[in-house]
Amino acid sequence: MKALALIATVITGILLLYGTRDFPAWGDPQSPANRHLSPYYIENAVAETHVPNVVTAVLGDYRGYDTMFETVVIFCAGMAVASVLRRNKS
Amino acid sequence: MDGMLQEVVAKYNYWIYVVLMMIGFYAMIGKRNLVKKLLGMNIFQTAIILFFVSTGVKRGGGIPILDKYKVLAEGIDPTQIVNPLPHVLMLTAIVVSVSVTGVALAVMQRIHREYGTLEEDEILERISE
Amino acid sequence: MIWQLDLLILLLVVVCALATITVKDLLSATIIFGVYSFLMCLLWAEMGAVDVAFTEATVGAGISTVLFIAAILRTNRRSKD
Amino acid sequence: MKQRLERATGQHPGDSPIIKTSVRLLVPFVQLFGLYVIVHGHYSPGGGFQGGVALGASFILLALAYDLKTSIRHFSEGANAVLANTGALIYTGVAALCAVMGGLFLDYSALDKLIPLGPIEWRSFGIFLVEVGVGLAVMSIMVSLFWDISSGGEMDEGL
Repeated sequence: MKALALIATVITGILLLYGTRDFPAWGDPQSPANRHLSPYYIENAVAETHVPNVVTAVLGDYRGYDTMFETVVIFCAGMAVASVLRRNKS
Repeated sequence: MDGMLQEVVAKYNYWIYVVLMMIGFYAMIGKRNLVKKLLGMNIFQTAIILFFVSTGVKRGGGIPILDKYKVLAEGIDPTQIVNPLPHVLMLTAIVVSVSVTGVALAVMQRIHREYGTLEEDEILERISE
Repeated sequence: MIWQLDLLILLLVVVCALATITVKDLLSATIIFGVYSFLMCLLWAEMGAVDVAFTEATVGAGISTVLFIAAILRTNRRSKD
Repeated sequence: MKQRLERATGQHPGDSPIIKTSVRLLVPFVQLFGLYVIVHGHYSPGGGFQGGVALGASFILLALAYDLKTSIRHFSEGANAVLANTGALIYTGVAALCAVMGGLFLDYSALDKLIPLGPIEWRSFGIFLVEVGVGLAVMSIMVSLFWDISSGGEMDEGL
Protein backbone atom coordinates (compact mmCIF):
# COMPACT_ATOMS: atom_id res chain seq x y z
CA MET A 1 0.00 0.00 0.00
CA LYS A 2 2.77 2.41 0.97
CA ALA A 3 4.85 1.43 -2.07
CA LEU A 4 1.84 2.07 -4.29
CA ALA A 5 1.35 5.50 -2.72
CA LEU A 6 5.03 6.30 -3.21
CA ILE A 7 4.90 5.26 -6.86
CA ALA A 8 1.81 7.39 -7.51
CA THR A 9 3.43 10.38 -5.80
CA VAL A 10 6.66 10.04 -7.76
CA ILE A 11 4.81 9.73 -11.08
CA THR A 12 2.78 12.87 -10.30
CA GLY A 13 5.95 14.70 -9.30
CA ILE A 14 7.77 13.74 -12.48
CA LEU A 15 4.84 14.93 -14.60
CA LEU A 16 4.77 18.26 -12.76
CA LEU A 17 8.56 18.68 -13.05
CA TYR A 18 8.23 18.03 -16.77
CA GLY A 19 5.54 20.73 -16.85
CA THR A 20 7.83 23.33 -15.31
CA ARG A 21 9.94 23.32 -18.49
CA ASP A 22 7.42 25.59 -20.18
CA PHE A 23 7.15 28.07 -17.33
CA PRO A 24 8.51 31.60 -17.61
CA ALA A 25 11.65 32.27 -15.58
CA TRP A 26 11.03 32.99 -11.89
CA GLY A 27 10.55 36.72 -11.22
CA ASP A 28 10.19 37.71 -14.86
CA PRO A 29 8.29 41.06 -15.10
CA GLN A 30 7.16 40.23 -18.65
CA SER A 31 5.55 36.85 -17.85
CA PRO A 32 1.93 36.39 -19.03
CA ALA A 33 0.50 36.52 -15.51
CA ASN A 34 2.06 39.94 -14.95
CA ARG A 35 1.07 41.52 -18.25
CA HIS A 36 -2.62 40.85 -18.56
CA LEU A 37 -4.89 42.38 -15.88
CA SER A 38 -2.77 43.55 -12.97
CA PRO A 39 -1.24 46.68 -14.63
CA TYR A 40 -4.76 48.13 -14.72
CA TYR A 41 -5.19 47.56 -10.99
CA ILE A 42 -1.78 49.02 -10.11
CA GLU A 43 -2.27 52.10 -12.26
CA ASN A 44 -5.90 52.90 -11.48
CA ALA A 45 -6.77 51.48 -8.06
CA VAL A 46 -5.52 54.47 -6.08
CA ALA A 47 -7.16 57.01 -8.35
CA GLU A 48 -10.50 55.17 -8.41
CA THR A 49 -10.83 54.25 -4.73
CA HIS A 50 -8.34 56.42 -2.77
CA VAL A 51 -6.98 53.36 -0.96
CA PRO A 52 -3.15 53.17 -0.95
CA ASN A 53 -3.09 49.43 -0.23
CA VAL A 54 -3.85 47.90 -3.62
CA VAL A 55 -4.60 44.47 -2.13
CA THR A 56 -7.35 45.89 0.09
CA ALA A 57 -8.79 47.88 -2.80
CA VAL A 58 -8.99 44.83 -5.07
CA LEU A 59 -10.25 42.61 -2.22
CA GLY A 60 -13.01 44.95 -1.09
CA ASP A 61 -14.11 46.68 -4.25
CA TYR A 62 -13.15 45.09 -7.56
CA ARG A 63 -13.53 41.52 -6.31
CA GLY A 64 -16.19 42.04 -3.66
CA TYR A 65 -18.09 38.90 -4.61
CA ASP A 66 -15.06 36.78 -3.72
CA THR A 67 -14.84 38.26 -0.25
CA MET A 68 -18.59 38.06 0.30
CA PHE A 69 -18.73 34.35 -0.41
CA GLU A 70 -15.57 33.84 1.62
CA THR A 71 -17.47 35.25 4.60
CA VAL A 72 -20.34 32.93 3.77
CA VAL A 73 -17.91 29.98 3.71
CA ILE A 74 -16.58 30.83 7.18
CA PHE A 75 -20.13 31.22 8.44
CA CYS A 76 -21.10 27.82 7.04
CA ALA A 77 -18.00 26.26 8.63
CA GLY A 78 -19.07 27.56 12.04
CA MET A 79 -22.59 26.24 11.52
CA ALA A 80 -21.27 22.85 10.39
CA VAL A 81 -18.95 22.43 13.38
CA ALA A 82 -21.72 23.36 15.81
CA SER A 83 -24.19 20.97 14.23
CA VAL A 84 -21.69 18.09 14.04
CA LEU A 85 -20.36 18.32 17.58
CA ARG A 86 -23.05 19.70 19.87
CA ARG A 87 -25.25 17.11 21.51
CA ASN A 88 -28.93 17.46 22.26
CA LYS A 89 -29.15 18.59 25.86
CA SER A 90 -32.75 17.56 26.50
CA MET B 1 26.66 24.11 -19.66
CA ASP B 2 26.02 27.80 -19.30
CA GLY B 3 22.49 27.41 -20.61
CA MET B 4 21.83 24.64 -18.11
CA LEU B 5 23.00 26.80 -15.23
CA GLN B 6 20.69 29.57 -16.38
CA GLU B 7 17.82 27.07 -16.50
CA VAL B 8 18.56 25.94 -12.92
CA VAL B 9 18.70 29.52 -11.61
CA ALA B 10 15.42 30.37 -13.35
CA LYS B 11 13.50 27.28 -12.25
CA TYR B 12 14.83 25.94 -8.92
CA ASN B 13 12.00 27.57 -6.95
CA TYR B 14 9.39 25.68 -8.97
CA TRP B 15 11.19 22.39 -8.37
CA ILE B 16 11.14 22.91 -4.61
CA TYR B 17 7.41 23.71 -4.76
CA VAL B 18 6.85 20.42 -6.58
CA VAL B 19 8.82 18.58 -3.88
CA LEU B 20 6.65 20.16 -1.16
CA MET B 21 3.52 19.19 -3.03
CA MET B 22 4.77 15.61 -3.33
CA ILE B 23 5.35 15.44 0.44
CA GLY B 24 1.81 16.59 1.13
CA PHE B 25 0.33 14.25 -1.47
CA TYR B 26 2.20 11.26 -0.06
CA ALA B 27 0.96 12.07 3.45
CA MET B 28 -2.60 12.29 2.15
CA ILE B 29 -2.67 8.90 0.44
CA GLY B 30 0.06 6.91 2.23
CA LYS B 31 -0.40 7.64 5.94
CA ARG B 32 -3.10 5.83 7.92
CA ASN B 33 -3.70 8.33 10.72
CA LEU B 34 -6.43 10.86 9.98
CA VAL B 35 -4.64 13.78 11.67
CA LYS B 36 -1.56 13.01 9.58
CA LYS B 37 -3.73 13.09 6.48
CA LEU B 38 -5.06 16.50 7.48
CA LEU B 39 -1.53 17.84 8.09
CA GLY B 40 -0.59 16.55 4.64
CA MET B 41 -3.56 18.34 3.12
CA ASN B 42 -2.45 21.59 4.77
CA ILE B 43 1.06 21.16 3.36
CA PHE B 44 -0.42 20.53 -0.09
CA GLN B 45 -2.49 23.72 0.18
CA THR B 46 0.44 25.86 1.26
CA ALA B 47 2.55 24.50 -1.60
CA ILE B 48 -0.11 25.50 -4.11
CA ILE B 49 -0.58 28.92 -2.50
CA LEU B 50 3.20 29.38 -2.62
CA PHE B 51 3.20 28.60 -6.33
CA PHE B 52 0.40 31.10 -7.01
CA VAL B 53 2.06 33.88 -5.03
CA SER B 54 5.34 33.25 -6.81
CA THR B 55 3.74 33.83 -10.21
CA GLY B 56 3.28 37.47 -9.23
CA VAL B 57 6.86 38.16 -8.21
CA LYS B 58 8.89 40.65 -10.21
CA ARG B 59 12.63 40.93 -9.66
CA GLY B 60 13.31 44.22 -7.91
CA GLY B 61 9.61 44.99 -7.44
CA GLY B 62 8.24 46.85 -4.41
CA ILE B 63 5.36 45.83 -2.16
CA PRO B 64 1.83 46.76 -3.35
CA ILE B 65 1.28 49.61 -0.87
CA LEU B 66 1.65 52.86 -2.74
CA ASP B 67 2.25 56.49 -1.86
CA LYS B 68 -1.19 58.01 -2.46
CA TYR B 69 -0.37 61.62 -3.28
CA LYS B 70 2.67 60.75 -5.39
CA VAL B 71 0.65 58.27 -7.44
CA LEU B 72 -2.22 60.74 -7.88
CA ALA B 73 0.19 63.44 -9.04
CA GLU B 74 2.51 61.59 -11.40
CA GLY B 75 1.22 58.03 -11.95
CA ILE B 76 3.19 54.83 -11.53
CA ASP B 77 5.11 52.30 -13.60
CA PRO B 78 3.46 48.85 -13.21
CA THR B 79 6.74 46.94 -13.60
CA GLN B 80 8.05 48.42 -10.34
CA ILE B 81 5.32 46.87 -8.14
CA VAL B 82 4.67 43.15 -7.62
CA ASN B 83 1.44 41.77 -9.04
CA PRO B 84 -1.35 42.17 -6.40
CA LEU B 85 -3.90 39.87 -8.04
CA PRO B 86 -2.48 36.48 -6.86
CA HIS B 87 -2.24 37.90 -3.34
CA VAL B 88 -5.96 38.67 -3.29
CA LEU B 89 -6.94 35.26 -4.61
CA MET B 90 -4.65 33.42 -2.20
CA LEU B 91 -5.89 35.45 0.80
CA THR B 92 -9.30 33.90 0.12
CA ALA B 93 -7.70 30.46 -0.23
CA ILE B 94 -6.02 30.69 3.19
CA VAL B 95 -9.33 31.64 4.80
CA VAL B 96 -11.08 28.71 3.18
CA SER B 97 -8.25 26.42 4.30
CA VAL B 98 -8.74 27.26 7.98
CA SER B 99 -12.49 26.65 7.65
CA VAL B 100 -11.80 23.27 6.07
CA THR B 101 -9.38 22.43 8.89
CA GLY B 102 -11.99 23.28 11.52
CA VAL B 103 -14.73 21.19 9.93
CA ALA B 104 -12.35 18.27 9.39
CA LEU B 105 -11.25 18.32 13.05
CA ALA B 106 -14.90 18.34 14.15
CA VAL B 107 -15.69 15.34 11.98
CA MET B 108 -12.58 13.61 13.33
CA GLN B 109 -13.74 14.10 16.90
CA ARG B 110 -17.11 12.64 15.97
CA ILE B 111 -15.36 9.61 14.45
CA HIS B 112 -13.31 9.18 17.61
CA ARG B 113 -16.43 9.37 19.73
CA GLU B 114 -18.06 6.71 17.57
CA TYR B 115 -15.21 4.22 17.02
CA GLY B 116 -12.58 5.09 19.66
CA THR B 117 -9.68 5.39 17.25
CA LEU B 118 -8.31 7.54 14.45
CA GLU B 119 -6.38 4.87 12.53
CA GLU B 120 -7.93 4.14 9.18
CA ASP B 121 -7.52 0.33 9.20
CA GLU B 122 -8.96 -0.04 12.69
CA ILE B 123 -11.97 2.07 11.75
CA LEU B 124 -12.54 -0.15 8.71
CA GLU B 125 -12.36 -3.22 10.96
CA ARG B 126 -14.95 -1.79 13.36
CA ILE B 127 -17.26 -0.94 10.49
CA SER B 128 -17.08 -4.45 8.99
CA GLU B 129 -17.76 -6.18 12.33
CA MET C 1 15.32 39.58 -3.09
CA ILE C 2 18.44 37.87 -1.70
CA TRP C 3 18.77 34.47 -3.33
CA GLN C 4 20.93 32.92 -0.58
CA LEU C 5 18.24 33.68 2.03
CA ASP C 6 15.58 32.43 -0.34
CA LEU C 7 17.33 29.09 -0.88
CA LEU C 8 18.02 28.64 2.85
CA ILE C 9 14.37 29.20 3.82
CA LEU C 10 13.16 26.90 1.05
CA LEU C 11 15.42 24.07 2.24
CA LEU C 12 14.29 24.60 5.86
CA VAL C 13 10.67 24.45 4.71
CA VAL C 14 11.25 21.11 3.00
CA VAL C 15 12.97 19.73 6.11
CA CYS C 16 10.06 20.89 8.30
CA ALA C 17 7.51 19.32 5.96
CA LEU C 18 9.37 15.99 6.01
CA ALA C 19 9.58 16.11 9.82
CA THR C 20 5.87 16.89 10.09
CA ILE C 21 4.80 13.77 8.27
CA THR C 22 7.39 11.39 9.79
CA VAL C 23 7.15 12.21 13.52
CA LYS C 24 4.98 9.66 15.37
CA ASP C 25 3.90 11.94 18.22
CA LEU C 26 1.02 14.02 16.86
CA LEU C 27 1.57 16.92 19.28
CA SER C 28 5.17 17.27 18.07
CA ALA C 29 4.00 17.06 14.47
CA THR C 30 1.58 19.93 15.12
CA ILE C 31 4.27 22.12 16.68
CA ILE C 32 6.59 21.43 13.75
CA PHE C 33 3.74 22.37 11.47
CA GLY C 34 3.57 25.72 13.29
CA VAL C 35 7.26 26.23 12.55
CA TYR C 36 6.58 25.33 8.92
CA SER C 37 3.84 27.98 8.78
CA PHE C 38 6.12 30.66 10.18
CA LEU C 39 8.86 29.83 7.67
CA MET C 40 6.27 30.00 4.91
CA CYS C 41 5.19 33.42 6.22
CA LEU C 42 8.82 34.57 6.09
CA LEU C 43 9.07 33.37 2.51
CA TRP C 44 5.98 35.34 1.47
CA ALA C 45 7.13 38.49 3.24
CA GLU C 46 10.38 38.16 1.33
CA MET C 47 8.47 37.81 -1.97
CA GLY C 48 6.63 41.10 -1.33
CA ALA C 49 3.24 39.58 -0.45
CA VAL C 50 2.87 41.31 2.93
CA ASP C 51 -0.88 40.76 3.26
CA VAL C 52 -0.62 37.04 2.59
CA ALA C 53 2.28 36.78 5.04
CA PHE C 54 0.27 38.53 7.77
CA THR C 55 -2.71 36.26 7.18
CA GLU C 56 -0.54 33.15 7.32
CA ALA C 57 1.11 34.33 10.54
CA THR C 58 -2.24 34.85 12.27
CA VAL C 59 -4.11 31.91 10.79
CA GLY C 60 -1.63 29.16 9.98
CA ALA C 61 0.65 29.58 12.95
CA GLY C 62 -1.94 30.87 15.42
CA ILE C 63 -5.49 29.60 15.09
CA SER C 64 -4.77 26.46 13.07
CA THR C 65 -2.16 25.17 15.53
CA VAL C 66 -4.43 25.83 18.49
CA LEU C 67 -7.31 23.99 16.83
CA PHE C 68 -5.08 21.01 16.06
CA ILE C 69 -3.80 20.87 19.66
CA ALA C 70 -7.33 21.07 21.04
CA ALA C 71 -8.52 18.24 18.81
CA ILE C 72 -5.47 16.06 19.55
CA LEU C 73 -5.88 16.43 23.30
CA ARG C 74 -9.52 15.32 22.99
CA THR C 75 -8.53 12.24 20.95
CA ASN C 76 -5.38 10.11 20.70
CA ARG C 77 -1.94 11.59 20.90
CA ARG C 78 -0.05 8.64 19.40
CA SER C 79 -0.16 7.63 15.79
CA LYS C 80 1.01 4.33 14.38
CA ASP C 81 2.88 5.75 11.40
CA MET D 1 -9.66 18.12 29.64
CA LYS D 2 -7.43 19.20 32.53
CA GLN D 3 -7.65 15.72 34.03
CA ARG D 4 -6.84 14.09 30.72
CA LEU D 5 -3.79 16.32 30.28
CA GLU D 6 -2.75 15.55 33.84
CA ARG D 7 -2.87 11.84 33.15
CA ALA D 8 -0.91 12.26 29.94
CA THR D 9 1.92 14.38 31.33
CA GLY D 10 1.90 13.39 35.01
CA GLN D 11 1.82 16.93 36.39
CA HIS D 12 -0.73 19.62 36.97
CA PRO D 13 -0.82 21.91 33.94
CA GLY D 14 -1.30 25.58 33.44
CA ASP D 15 -2.38 26.79 36.87
CA SER D 16 0.54 29.12 37.49
CA PRO D 17 -0.20 32.69 38.64
CA ILE D 18 2.49 34.03 36.29
CA ILE D 19 0.61 32.88 33.20
CA LYS D 20 -2.74 34.09 34.53
CA THR D 21 -1.48 37.56 35.44
CA SER D 22 0.43 38.07 32.22
CA VAL D 23 -2.54 36.95 30.13
CA ARG D 24 -4.84 39.29 32.05
CA LEU D 25 -2.49 42.15 31.26
CA LEU D 26 -1.97 41.08 27.65
CA VAL D 27 -5.57 40.58 26.51
CA PRO D 28 -6.60 44.29 26.25
CA PHE D 29 -3.54 45.06 24.16
CA VAL D 30 -4.22 42.14 21.82
CA GLN D 31 -7.77 43.44 21.35
CA LEU D 32 -6.51 46.97 20.72
CA PHE D 33 -4.10 45.63 18.13
CA GLY D 34 -6.93 43.74 16.44
CA LEU D 35 -9.02 46.91 16.21
CA TYR D 36 -6.01 48.80 14.85
CA VAL D 37 -5.44 46.17 12.17
CA ILE D 38 -9.09 46.37 11.05
CA VAL D 39 -9.24 50.17 11.00
CA HIS D 40 -5.80 50.72 9.48
CA GLY D 41 -6.22 48.15 6.72
CA HIS D 42 -6.31 50.87 4.04
CA TYR D 43 -2.80 52.09 4.72
CA SER D 44 -0.86 49.06 5.91
CA PRO D 45 -1.02 45.28 5.60
CA GLY D 46 -4.09 44.00 7.35
CA GLY D 47 -7.82 44.20 6.99
CA GLY D 48 -10.98 42.64 8.28
CA PHE D 49 -9.89 39.06 8.26
CA GLN D 50 -6.55 39.45 10.01
CA GLY D 51 -7.96 41.84 12.60
CA GLY D 52 -10.89 39.53 13.27
CA VAL D 53 -8.54 36.63 13.85
CA ALA D 54 -6.46 38.73 16.27
CA LEU D 55 -9.62 39.73 18.18
CA GLY D 56 -10.72 36.11 18.35
CA ALA D 57 -7.25 35.03 19.47
CA SER D 58 -7.57 37.25 22.56
CA PHE D 59 -10.60 35.27 23.76
CA ILE D 60 -8.88 32.00 22.88
CA LEU D 61 -5.90 33.13 24.98
CA LEU D 62 -8.28 33.74 27.87
CA ALA D 63 -9.73 30.26 27.47
CA LEU D 64 -6.26 28.71 27.33
CA ALA D 65 -4.87 30.46 30.40
CA TYR D 66 -7.95 30.24 32.64
CA ASP D 67 -10.62 27.83 31.47
CA LEU D 68 -13.52 27.71 29.07
CA LYS D 69 -16.02 29.05 31.64
CA THR D 70 -14.10 32.33 32.00
CA SER D 71 -13.99 32.81 28.26
CA ILE D 72 -17.73 32.16 27.95
CA ARG D 73 -18.43 34.53 30.83
CA HIS D 74 -16.57 37.35 29.06
CA PHE D 75 -18.12 36.70 25.64
CA SER D 76 -21.39 34.84 25.99
CA GLU D 77 -22.77 32.28 23.56
CA GLY D 78 -25.74 34.47 22.69
CA ALA D 79 -23.53 37.46 21.90
CA ASN D 80 -21.34 35.18 19.82
CA ALA D 81 -24.24 34.04 17.64
CA VAL D 82 -25.63 37.57 17.32
CA LEU D 83 -22.25 39.04 16.31
CA ALA D 84 -21.58 36.32 13.73
CA ASN D 85 -24.93 36.97 12.07
CA THR D 86 -24.48 40.74 12.31
CA GLY D 87 -21.11 40.57 10.57
CA ALA D 88 -22.41 38.55 7.65
CA LEU D 89 -25.48 40.79 7.51
CA ILE D 90 -23.43 44.02 7.39
CA TYR D 91 -21.62 42.79 4.29
CA THR D 92 -24.68 41.65 2.40
CA GLY D 93 -26.67 44.61 3.73
CA VAL D 94 -24.22 47.16 2.38
CA ALA D 95 -24.13 45.31 -0.93
CA ALA D 96 -27.92 45.18 -1.17
CA LEU D 97 -28.23 48.84 -0.11
CA CYS D 98 -26.06 49.77 -3.09
CA ALA D 99 -28.47 47.91 -5.37
CA VAL D 100 -31.47 49.60 -3.71
CA MET D 101 -29.95 53.05 -4.12
CA GLY D 102 -29.78 52.57 -7.86
CA GLY D 103 -26.28 51.28 -8.50
CA LEU D 104 -25.01 47.81 -9.13
CA PHE D 105 -24.72 45.14 -6.40
CA LEU D 106 -21.56 45.96 -4.38
CA ASP D 107 -20.97 49.24 -6.26
CA TYR D 108 -20.36 51.51 -3.27
CA SER D 109 -20.36 54.76 -5.25
CA ALA D 110 -24.17 54.49 -5.48
CA LEU D 111 -24.35 55.27 -1.75
CA ASP D 112 -23.45 58.84 -2.64
CA LYS D 113 -27.18 59.57 -2.97
CA LEU D 114 -27.64 58.73 0.72
CA ILE D 115 -24.92 60.97 2.18
CA PRO D 116 -23.13 63.14 -0.38
CA LEU D 117 -19.41 62.64 0.19
CA GLY D 118 -18.38 62.09 -3.41
CA PRO D 119 -18.35 58.73 -5.22
CA ILE D 120 -14.62 58.05 -4.81
CA GLU D 121 -14.69 58.73 -1.06
CA TRP D 122 -17.72 56.45 -0.80
CA ARG D 123 -15.81 53.64 -2.47
CA SER D 124 -13.08 54.00 0.16
CA PHE D 125 -15.62 54.18 2.97
CA GLY D 126 -17.64 51.25 1.63
CA ILE D 127 -14.52 49.06 1.75
CA PHE D 128 -14.13 50.08 5.40
CA LEU D 129 -17.75 49.15 6.26
CA VAL D 130 -17.34 45.80 4.59
CA GLU D 131 -14.09 45.10 6.45
CA VAL D 132 -15.83 45.76 9.77
CA GLY D 133 -18.48 43.20 8.84
CA VAL D 134 -15.88 40.62 7.90
CA GLY D 135 -13.98 41.29 11.15
CA LEU D 136 -17.06 40.75 13.34
CA ALA D 137 -18.05 37.53 11.57
CA VAL D 138 -14.54 36.07 11.62
CA MET D 139 -14.00 36.91 15.29
CA SER D 140 -17.16 35.14 16.46
CA ILE D 141 -16.73 32.14 14.20
CA MET D 142 -13.11 31.57 15.25
CA VAL D 143 -14.03 31.74 18.95
CA SER D 144 -16.97 29.40 18.45
CA LEU D 145 -14.80 26.94 16.49
CA PHE D 146 -12.34 26.83 19.37
CA TRP D 147 -15.09 26.42 21.98
CA ASP D 148 -16.69 23.57 20.09
CA ILE D 149 -13.51 21.67 19.24
CA SER D 150 -11.79 22.05 22.61
CA SER D 151 -14.83 20.94 24.63
CA GLY D 152 -16.28 18.40 22.21
CA GLY D 153 -19.48 20.40 21.90
CA GLU D 154 -20.31 20.26 25.61
CA MET D 155 -19.26 23.86 26.37
CA ASP D 156 -18.55 23.06 30.02
CA GLU D 157 -14.92 22.10 30.61
CA GLY D 158 -12.47 23.16 27.99
CA LEU D 159 -8.82 22.77 27.31
